[in-house]
Amino acid sequence: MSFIVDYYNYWIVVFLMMAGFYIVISANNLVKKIVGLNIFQTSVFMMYISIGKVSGGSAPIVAEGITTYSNPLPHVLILTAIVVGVATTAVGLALVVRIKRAYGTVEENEFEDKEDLI
Amino acid sequence: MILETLSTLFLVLGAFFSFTGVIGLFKFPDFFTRVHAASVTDSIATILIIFGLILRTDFGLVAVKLLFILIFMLLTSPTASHALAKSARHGGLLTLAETRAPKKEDND
Amino acid sequence: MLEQHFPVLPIVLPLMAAPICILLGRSQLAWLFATLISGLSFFISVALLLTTLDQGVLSYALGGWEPPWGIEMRIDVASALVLCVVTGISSLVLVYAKESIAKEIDRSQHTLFYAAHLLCLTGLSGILSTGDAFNLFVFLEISSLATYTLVSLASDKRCLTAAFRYLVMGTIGATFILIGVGMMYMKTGTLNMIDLAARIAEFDGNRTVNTGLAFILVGVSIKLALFPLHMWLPPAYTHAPSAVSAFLASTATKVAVYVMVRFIFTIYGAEYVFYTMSMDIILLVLAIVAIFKCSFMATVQSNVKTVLAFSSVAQIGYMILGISLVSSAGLMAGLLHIFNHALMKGALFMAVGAVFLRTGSVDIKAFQGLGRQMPLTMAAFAIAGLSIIGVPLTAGFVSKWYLVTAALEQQHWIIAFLVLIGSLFAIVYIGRILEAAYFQKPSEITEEKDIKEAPLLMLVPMWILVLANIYFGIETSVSVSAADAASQWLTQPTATMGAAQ
Amino acid sequence: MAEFIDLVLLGMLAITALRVIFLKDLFAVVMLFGIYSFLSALIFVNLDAVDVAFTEASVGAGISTVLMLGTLALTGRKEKTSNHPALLPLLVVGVTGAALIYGSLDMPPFGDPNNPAHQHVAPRYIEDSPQEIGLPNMVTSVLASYRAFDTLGETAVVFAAAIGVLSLLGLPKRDRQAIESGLKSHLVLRVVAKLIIPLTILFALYVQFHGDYGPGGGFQAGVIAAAAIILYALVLGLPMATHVVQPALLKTLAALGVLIYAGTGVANFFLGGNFLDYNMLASDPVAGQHIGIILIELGVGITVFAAMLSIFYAFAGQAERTNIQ
Repeated sequence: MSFIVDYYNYWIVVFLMMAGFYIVISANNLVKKIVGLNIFQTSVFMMYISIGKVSGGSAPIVAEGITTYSNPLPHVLILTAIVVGVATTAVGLALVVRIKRAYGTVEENEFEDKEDLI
Repeated sequence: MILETLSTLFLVLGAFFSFTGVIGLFKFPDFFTRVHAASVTDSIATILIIFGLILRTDFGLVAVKLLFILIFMLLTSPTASHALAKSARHGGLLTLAETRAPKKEDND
Repeated sequence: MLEQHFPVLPIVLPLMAAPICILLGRSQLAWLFATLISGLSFFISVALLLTTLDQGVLSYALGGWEPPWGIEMRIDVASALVLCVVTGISSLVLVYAKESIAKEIDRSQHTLFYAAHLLCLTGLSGILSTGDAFNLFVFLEISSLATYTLVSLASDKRCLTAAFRYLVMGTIGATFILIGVGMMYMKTGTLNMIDLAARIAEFDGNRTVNTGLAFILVGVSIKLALFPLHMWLPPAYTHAPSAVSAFLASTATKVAVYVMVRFIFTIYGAEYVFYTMSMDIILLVLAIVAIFKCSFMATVQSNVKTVLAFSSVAQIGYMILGISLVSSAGLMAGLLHIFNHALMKGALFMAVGAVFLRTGSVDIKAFQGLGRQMPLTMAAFAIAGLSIIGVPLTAGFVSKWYLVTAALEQQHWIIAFLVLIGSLFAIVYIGRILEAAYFQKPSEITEEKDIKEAPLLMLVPMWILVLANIYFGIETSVSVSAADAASQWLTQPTATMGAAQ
Repeated sequence: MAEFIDLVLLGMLAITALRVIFLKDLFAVVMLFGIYSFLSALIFVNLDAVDVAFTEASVGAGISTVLMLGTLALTGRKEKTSNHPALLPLLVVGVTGAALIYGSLDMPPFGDPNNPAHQHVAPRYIEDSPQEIGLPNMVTSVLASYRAFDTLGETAVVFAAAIGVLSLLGLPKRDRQAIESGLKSHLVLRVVAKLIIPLTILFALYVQFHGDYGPGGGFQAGVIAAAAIILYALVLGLPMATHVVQPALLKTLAALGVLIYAGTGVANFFLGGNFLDYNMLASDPVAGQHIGIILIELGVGITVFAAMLSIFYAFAGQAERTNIQ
């Protein structure tokens, strides 16, 4: 039983990651692929934040009467990673807009038949 | 002690109103009634919950911040509902009564 | 006075130059400035290489916070060697780019091109210098984002889908690396590579640590286009602007190979990865399949850039093959091939870019009869091509020689034989192009036009690389001793690495 | 209690993610993604990561969703059914997921204070950073001083994204005839927006300069300030917004922010310190740290504001163009 209590968080996060990953590799629409990438990454962020949690701890901002703080390092890493994620999303969506203009479609199977993408 | 009981009362009431809002959102028949249900209960729930929370603070900076949040929510949330309903109307969505009315005429 | 800051300068210089390029606003100025900065970074890298050959390792604590609390720049011979390749190729490509992008990229986007190129250089140097696992991820993403931009700058619309595919695959790879780093952090509480190595050594067969390694290796394999995760590479290199193809083909994947070497040898330890996890068998098989499958694919393409792109994937197979031989000699052959392959692929892509500039096509038909019309360009192509095949007196021969020797050293006769067979494929795909250029009549694509030799600004960097190919094919002591020192350094137990400081 | 909330939120996330997989209406998919982001922000709060939650709410749920909606306006909102065989993706995902579950079996227990992650490196940040840096918010201390180089990289990533989007889509031209393209009929919306926009910018400044003491910092402030202008552009039309904040200015600002950050680092060379070692910026190390952190946060804020807004302009300019056609 303690086994489940110890790990339930990680397991659900793994499920979420895989849901996002599945969307990325199975989706036909490019916008949906980007949504999938975001879900995948957000779930990885949750894994990191779970690492940083200390039971009974509080947010890592010094306050009176608090002795246990959660680990600030994963928070810093994920702040950076979130920014990287949104940067990738922006460039990816810009590419989607251009692809729509150039090919007239954003469905993967529709232009892969027309163009020899190798 | 009294404050705490009062605060709990407010919070429970606020939660209740949010809950009714959700039920309305699911059960009401068309877009406009649903927006109505969501936005009206949303406002009262916000007021109740924030008051409930203020009663739990020591009435310092945190209470002021909560008040700011309340003002902000009261400004934006109805505006958002209004904008939603208006653009739906603008986009040609009919109310339930209107969608029924022309059908009858057709039958006649 | 600045000498003590050299480890951080190859990153900071291009990073600051990129926004300045945007502020300059004029294409010519931005070109001049970017080239100067890149050249400066190259000289700093050479200085770093000389220092590390002499002293072993340079550590630089950013913000003055000692590792593992702060981020550390950690430069040893291996990183300095690849750093020299990256900054050197970048400088040459920038010189070359001026004429090349004038035709291929819209004029209003020239400053953006230079800024993106410098950011890509920043990211690559950062990956090479950093001693912190998470910092590596950040720089990986800088270089990747800049690369997606660079690929999508071409005028051909197919560059867009290529860039998109690259973006999706690259982001998946980076996220896998992030997962792996997270698992390592979870078990060790640190992100500094040396500290990680010391703490990972305490675990033996821990499932979380093993999974972390697996995710990192898969993520890096996507980035370095290891077969079968290479599918993003051929379209990206084919449709990118020529200058970008030349830069990426000779640097980006090499840096990813370096990352793999770093994770295997420095952090996890070769013994652990190869003996406990048996990764060497997997890598060996994938490398050999990559060499054959992609060499074969290269022989049937009609687009010359695609030929070279598939050839790149095959050559990456040789590098991985060297690493998976699990010996100092094998690793040294792999590192040497990183260096030599950058020289030859850079020259080849530059030559193809020059042909595109003059003929407007990179189809093999456009090459027909070019031996007479663009003699200097095609001569460069021929020599670099011979180097890819591995003809004696070229750089390619040297690395193949060391690779075969390393395989024979361990009695792997079959592997040595397979490497030689792989070279036969290279003869076919390079031979086809050379035959078209020298023994066929000009086709309809080139017949009517008056094809001139490429401009001087393109020929000079191209020929510098070609001459380097010959130089490092004859005078091998410099490159071989550096690669040897790097592999010695990497294969020694990590514990002594920390002490050498 | 915290675990219970965590579990409920995770369950909601799982349902949202599953819904996204099967929905074909992309508009709903993007909305669900926004919900997903907000829910994960709540989880972050619950797990004590207030700064991360703040960023996720403003970026994941705010900027990303706006950009996705902007893209949908240009590409259509229906996903077509694919004829891809779904077997291979399932297999890949299954193997990856199995590997992760296998890896989780030796993970340290969730929330245990004796985990290695809480025993090594991190204690120094918790115990010493208030003295060494002099700031109560440890996340800001680590972000802006101990690991400032990561943050410089992060700023460079944002700058690279801005360059990428500008090179792909281009900025809208400013000197076009200012056509009233905003939501003219929405009187209520316009009045409220005019009320809220100054408040939002004020809030952004608060977040920027209060980040040392509470959650927040340059990144969140930049995004909030950009959101204020985005709201302006949505309500009053893009031409009006480009009059107020000019695209060319944004390009300069984005470049300047990076230069401020890196320049702060380089300045230390000449004062005898390492790159980004702020101790030298003042006679007292702690004061020096404070000056350094304010400067680099300013750099981050400026770059993020300019980059996010120019990315939005680029997308909105595309949408406007198709509308006119």
